[in-house]
Amino acid sequence: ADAVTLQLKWVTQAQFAGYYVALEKGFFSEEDLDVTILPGGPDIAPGQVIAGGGADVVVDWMPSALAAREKGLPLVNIAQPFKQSGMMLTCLAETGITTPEDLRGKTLGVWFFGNEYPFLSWMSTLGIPTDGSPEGVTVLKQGFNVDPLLQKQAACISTMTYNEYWQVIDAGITPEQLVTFKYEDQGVATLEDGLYVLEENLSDPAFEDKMVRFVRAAMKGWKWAEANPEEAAMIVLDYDETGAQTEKHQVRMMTEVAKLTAGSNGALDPADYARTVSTLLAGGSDPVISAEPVGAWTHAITDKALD
Amino acid sequence: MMRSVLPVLTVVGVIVALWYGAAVWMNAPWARDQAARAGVELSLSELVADTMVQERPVLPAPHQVAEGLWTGVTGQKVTSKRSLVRHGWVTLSATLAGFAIGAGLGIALAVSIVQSRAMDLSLMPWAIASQTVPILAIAPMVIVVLASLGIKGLIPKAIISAYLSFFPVLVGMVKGLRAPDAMQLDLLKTYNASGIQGLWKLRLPASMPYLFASLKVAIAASLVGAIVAELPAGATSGLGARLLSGSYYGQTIQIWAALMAAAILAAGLVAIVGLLEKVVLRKMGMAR
Amino acid sequence: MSWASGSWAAGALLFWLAAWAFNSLASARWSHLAAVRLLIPALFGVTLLVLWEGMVRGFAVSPVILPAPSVIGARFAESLPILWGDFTQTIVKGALSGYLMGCGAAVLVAIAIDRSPFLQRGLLPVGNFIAALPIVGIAPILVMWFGFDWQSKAAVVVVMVFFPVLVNMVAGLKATDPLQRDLMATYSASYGQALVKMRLPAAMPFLFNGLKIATTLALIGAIVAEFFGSPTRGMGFRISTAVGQLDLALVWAEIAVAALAGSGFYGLVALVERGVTFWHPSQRR
Amino acid sequence: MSLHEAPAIEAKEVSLTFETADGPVHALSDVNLTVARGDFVSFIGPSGCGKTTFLRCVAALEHPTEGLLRVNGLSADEARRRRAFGYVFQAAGLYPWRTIAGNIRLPLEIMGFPREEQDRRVEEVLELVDLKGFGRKYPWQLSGGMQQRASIARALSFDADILLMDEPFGALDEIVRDRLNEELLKLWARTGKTIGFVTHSIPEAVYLSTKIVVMSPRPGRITDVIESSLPRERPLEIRDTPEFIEISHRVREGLRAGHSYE
Amino acid sequence: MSLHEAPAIEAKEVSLTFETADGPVHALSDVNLTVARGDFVSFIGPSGCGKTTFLRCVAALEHPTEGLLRVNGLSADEARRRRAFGYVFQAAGLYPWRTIAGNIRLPLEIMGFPREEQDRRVEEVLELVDLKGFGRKYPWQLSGGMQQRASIARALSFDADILLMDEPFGALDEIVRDRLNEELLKLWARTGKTIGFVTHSIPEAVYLSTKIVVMSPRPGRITDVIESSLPRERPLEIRDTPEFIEISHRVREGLRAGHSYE
Ligand SMILES: Nc1ncnc2c1ncn2[C@@H]1O[C@H](COP(=O)(O)OP(=O)(O)OP(=O)(O)O)[C@@H](O)[C@H]1O
Ligand SMILES: Nc1ncnc2c1ncn2[C@@H]1O[C@H](COP(=O)(O)OP(=O)(O)OP(=O)(O)O)[C@@H](O)[C@H]1O
Ligand SMILES: Cc1ncc(C[n+]2csc(CCO)c2C)c(N)n1
Ligand SMILES: [Mg+2]
Ligand SMILES: [Mg+2]
Repeated sequence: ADAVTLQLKWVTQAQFAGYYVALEKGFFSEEDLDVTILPGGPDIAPGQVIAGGGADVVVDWMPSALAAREKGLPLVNIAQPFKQSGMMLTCLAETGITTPEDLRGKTLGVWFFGNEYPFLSWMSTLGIPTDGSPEGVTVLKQGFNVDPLLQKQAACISTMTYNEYWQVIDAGITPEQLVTFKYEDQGVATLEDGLYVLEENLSDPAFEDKMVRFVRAAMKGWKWAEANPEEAAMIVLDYDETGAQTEKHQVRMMTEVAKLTAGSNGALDPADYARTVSTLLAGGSDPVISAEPVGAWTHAITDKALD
Repeated sequence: MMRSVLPVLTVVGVIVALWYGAAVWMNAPWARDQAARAGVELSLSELVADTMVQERPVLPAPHQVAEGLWTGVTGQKVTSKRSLVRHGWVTLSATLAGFAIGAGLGIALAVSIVQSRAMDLSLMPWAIASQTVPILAIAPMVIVVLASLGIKGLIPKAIISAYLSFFPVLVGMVKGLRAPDAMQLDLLKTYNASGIQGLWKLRLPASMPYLFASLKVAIAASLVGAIVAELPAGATSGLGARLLSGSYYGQTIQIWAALMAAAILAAGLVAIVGLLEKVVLRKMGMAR
Repeated sequence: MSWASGSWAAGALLFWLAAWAFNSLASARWSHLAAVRLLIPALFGVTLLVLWEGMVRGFAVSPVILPAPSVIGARFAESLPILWGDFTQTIVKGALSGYLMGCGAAVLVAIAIDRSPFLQRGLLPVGNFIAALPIVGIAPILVMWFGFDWQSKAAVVVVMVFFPVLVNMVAGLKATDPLQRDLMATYSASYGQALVKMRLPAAMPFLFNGLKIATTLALIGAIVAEFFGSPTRGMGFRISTAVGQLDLALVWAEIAVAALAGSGFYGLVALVERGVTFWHPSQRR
Repeated sequence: MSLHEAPAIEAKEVSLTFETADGPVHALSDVNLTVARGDFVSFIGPSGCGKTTFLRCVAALEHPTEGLLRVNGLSADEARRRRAFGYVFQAAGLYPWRTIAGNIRLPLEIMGFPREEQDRRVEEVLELVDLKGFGRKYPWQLSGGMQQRASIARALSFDADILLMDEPFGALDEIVRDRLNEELLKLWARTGKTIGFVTHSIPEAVYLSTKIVVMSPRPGRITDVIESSLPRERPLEIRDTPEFIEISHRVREGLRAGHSYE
Repeated sequence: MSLHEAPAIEAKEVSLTFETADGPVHALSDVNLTVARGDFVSFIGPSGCGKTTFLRCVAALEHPTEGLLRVNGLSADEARRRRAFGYVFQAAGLYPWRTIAGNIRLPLEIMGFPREEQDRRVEEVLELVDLKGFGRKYPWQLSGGMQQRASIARALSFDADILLMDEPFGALDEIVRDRLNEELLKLWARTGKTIGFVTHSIPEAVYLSTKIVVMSPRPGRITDVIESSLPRERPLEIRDTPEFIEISHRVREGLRAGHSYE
């Protein structure tokens, strides 16, 4: 069997259910692949891992992948299992925020580590400075959890529809007490969890063939997971070495993730790509990328995998 | 040993009492907020009761942590992924390996610094500089680089743990190896003892009190290093992974239980070093 | 490996050997000269950098893994305002204030422990306990308690430096010899007098041990704590953000600032140590 | 008050045993001794016979395992708390972080003397032990004998009721020693202190003391207590009188006896 | 080879100045001295006159700031490297983590004696200094004089060519001292070692030495060098001969002179 190492963007959770399902259900071995899945973490940059030869393929968000490409790391998107963005800004209703304009003068929690690009693009589209001035917003580097909102250290925090949002709800705050702004709804959505490889590897037919089989099996896993959210969540739970995940949370996460993957057969939609790039280029004085990227994606793999 | 039971219990008692007080004080705002959102008024006793049982407390009450710790340790088989014993063991093995490497390296460097002027002048400033590099920042790179060299598993973690623990040993040992007074050194000079003999027969024995003070710090540092290294190593198992995964999902009690487990582990390790110190110093006739 | 890259690596190695030979010679012959005492570590450092540059170029290491020193230097020069802002936020506000509070608290607790055997038996094991609270565990909690700004970083530093200073200070307070103690006994000196006139001076060599270790811990603590929540400035913030952006040159520029600041801080403490413990055999000569 | 009539040192059946890893060491055994106020008592005996140990018991630095020991009518501990002792240790024991003057000033600071008084006394005793001009040096910059003298100065700087001196002049040459012997006698005459003095020199013991205690080792016992018949006023020439020579002879005999059974 | 005719110690215009924070201290000034092989030379002089400093120069523990010093025809450093010295320091300086036997064994270990030979020698010298049975004690379990004797034993345990002893018997009583004096003379006669010996006791210096060096302080100078006319064979009774008393007198005068100018 051919060995493939996959580096995830974050820890083992239902966000990556498709890959774990493919592994557990034998979809990978059916394709004669021996896949190792490496969980990510708060300080693991997938781009760095692949550059260091620690992985063959990584899961990353498109903004940071494109930024890395500009930095000289030629990442190429070979598949896009997530059709929609799950990112949103969640605010406490009691702060009086109802529209994005109300954000001025407030303190917002934002994820950094390459995840700040969508937020910065959105703010610059709105013309809101992020320097902490009275007419702008004060930005906090948000940790990994929702405490800043619960402790009222921030008026709004970044959340994913499938994860942090529900942690806020679990903490005892009702949906009515919250106001949310989905990036998708604000027209600034950028593509999330795609599969990326190094450009130079693609010229190797053997590698390309491996990736074709990998993507085929992974998409099979994703579709199975969409159809069987509960079982998929249990599989993820089995693979979680930390033992920290709860069944309730993972099942719910799987259900939400299924909504985001639903529209995708694995092939990147060039329109989504174009929207992501234009959002990123619109970053005002300090755009995430300075020029239209070239060759940042390919259908070569998905074309062969999905025919 | 027995004589310390009462004092430890007293101190722990005072801390637990303060802790309960702090838990009430810190968790009360949330309880009040929730009551206000629900539109009810809380009596004092209801308020206090609520602060003791919150699911995401700012500060969990001691009994909540104890319960988390207890179920973590005894609630399942030690092979289970939820078992703190298992995670503790993963961390412990990396800690011990790292400590062995770190202490060995620290002593070796200290010896070379004390024996060679060139080493002293060139190495020390850079050993210091090395410690100011934030380990959490470069740990992932170290892991990536080592992994690409085919080194995985325990070793990368041990290396990072050693990186944190060699420094206290180095600093303490340099001091300790230089502690012999002029007359003690002169005596060896009259014998024309070699550098190695001076080291063996004078400098090392004289450095023992310094060494053990440093080893206590170093073994605690090793543990911290092992935990830090567990995050970028794929955050799979170990107390560090447990801590962080607890923190992703806001499971305060799980964080605290893992924290306590780490602290208990460290206290145990430090106590073992302390015991070793007693034995060695007594054997050397230095404990009076 | 091409010829050009091979010669880079070989050249660097050669430089290393030459520098080492010079250092051995110089330290044996002219180490009494202050200039040479500065030159030797500097040369050692330059050697490391040359070796690094040579290896990175020789083996064509990807800049997102490890940038060459020349690239880092250029980035350093162009980012001075950012670096300065981060320095004041993290080191001046976070690390320094935490260092002072943490070391002060440790010294006081050490004295309390020394004073009372009861506390010694009770507090020391509990102190060991605090020592091991891993920074990655307490940082999120302290950020939750003390907010996102430097106060929570100072709190992390306090926890980090406390134990090393405590352990060393406790050992130091015990470091008097029996004759020195007997002398105080014949004067029937009060505890306070014996403390000020005998135990504290005798403890200084040990205390400075702890203080020196604590300097580097303070920096690490302040920087790492920023990984767990911070305003949008500070060295830890910059490092983690830049890693995410694969801007490794900026990461290493920040690390260079940390190393410079840390060495300076350590050097300062070592200088004070030299003045305070001039009488200790390790400082004489 | 009866305290004033109590003897300065009163030992009844005092024994002290050190427990060591390879068995007990009987350092003192059934020591009986009474020293009146104002006495100058010398202890002489072979090395290891328990002289230091006895002095340490008197100063409450060691506690007898058996027997009764009273100092100025009080327990040794109580006397120590009342700062009854000036102690010159067998080793100089200067604090390395203090200058010579600083070391001498140490007890004065502790006992709360005013600053000018401290300065005056430090100067005075430095001169007494012939160390003028060395006040600002550190201990390791002094010769062995100079350190010893500094530690004597330290004990003389304050007015303790009882002065305990453990071989204070061991590292000094004859001439300085003669001078310091005279000075010590003068001080004793002037202040009426009680002095306990360990020495290995028979002439020194005879010249200085009103009472000479001869000890023998393993276990440390008192073999002879000689009351001196010499007058209190003692010029150096007294050392050539037949009385002096006779007492010396008796001390030497006592010492021999202590050695003989080995 | 001419080495064998070279004197054991040869000092020409040796001076040594310590730089201290408050100015230089002239410890030795223009010292000229020649000690032949097999000589027993005593150094006597007031405290702080530079006796220790001179001995340390000979053993290459200190380096003269001026002048020439040769030991056995070699530089002092070279002689040290050839393990020419046994040195008894003024303070015992035992390593606290070694037992008494362990301390005495230290030089033997360093010089690579076989294990049984070590044991034999340790037993032998322990007996010589009357410390049999104390081999397994730690230094702090011994009295001051016993520690001093242990350090003498340590220096005697190996056969150094030159024995340098800095007030070795200062803390011992007359009787032990007499005995050790005799033993030392026997050793010297048997081995033909060169011995450099610092003492404050005039009789001791006269009894032991073939050459007595009288020094005076500030700056340390040699004021008199007395060649003893006593025979090499010296029973204790020699101390009552007129010759002995005469030499003693000359030494005392020399010492007085050293003190007088103060
Ligand atoms: N390390 C030093 N630094 C400064 N001065 C020193 C040092 N060692 C010795 N001295 C000075 O040198 C002089 C001679 O000292 P030395 O120890 O040789 O005297 P000594 O003749 O052995 O006296 P003693 O009989 O008291 O032992 C003294 O005045 C002393 O203060
Ligand atoms: N701390 C101790 N532990 C064990 N034994 C001890 C201790 N201190 C003293 N001794 C023993 O007690 C005995 C008496 O010792 P002490 O110091 O009183 O003798 P000394 O008469 O002062 O002798 P010196 O003239 O040599 O100073 C010695 O045999 C010694 O070994
Ligand atoms: C340091 C760091 N902070 C936030 C994120 C954001 N993020 C991206 S995917 C994901 C999981 C969704 O719950 C999260 C939290 C990150 N990757 N790294
Ligand atoms: Mg004694
Ligand atoms: Mg001397």
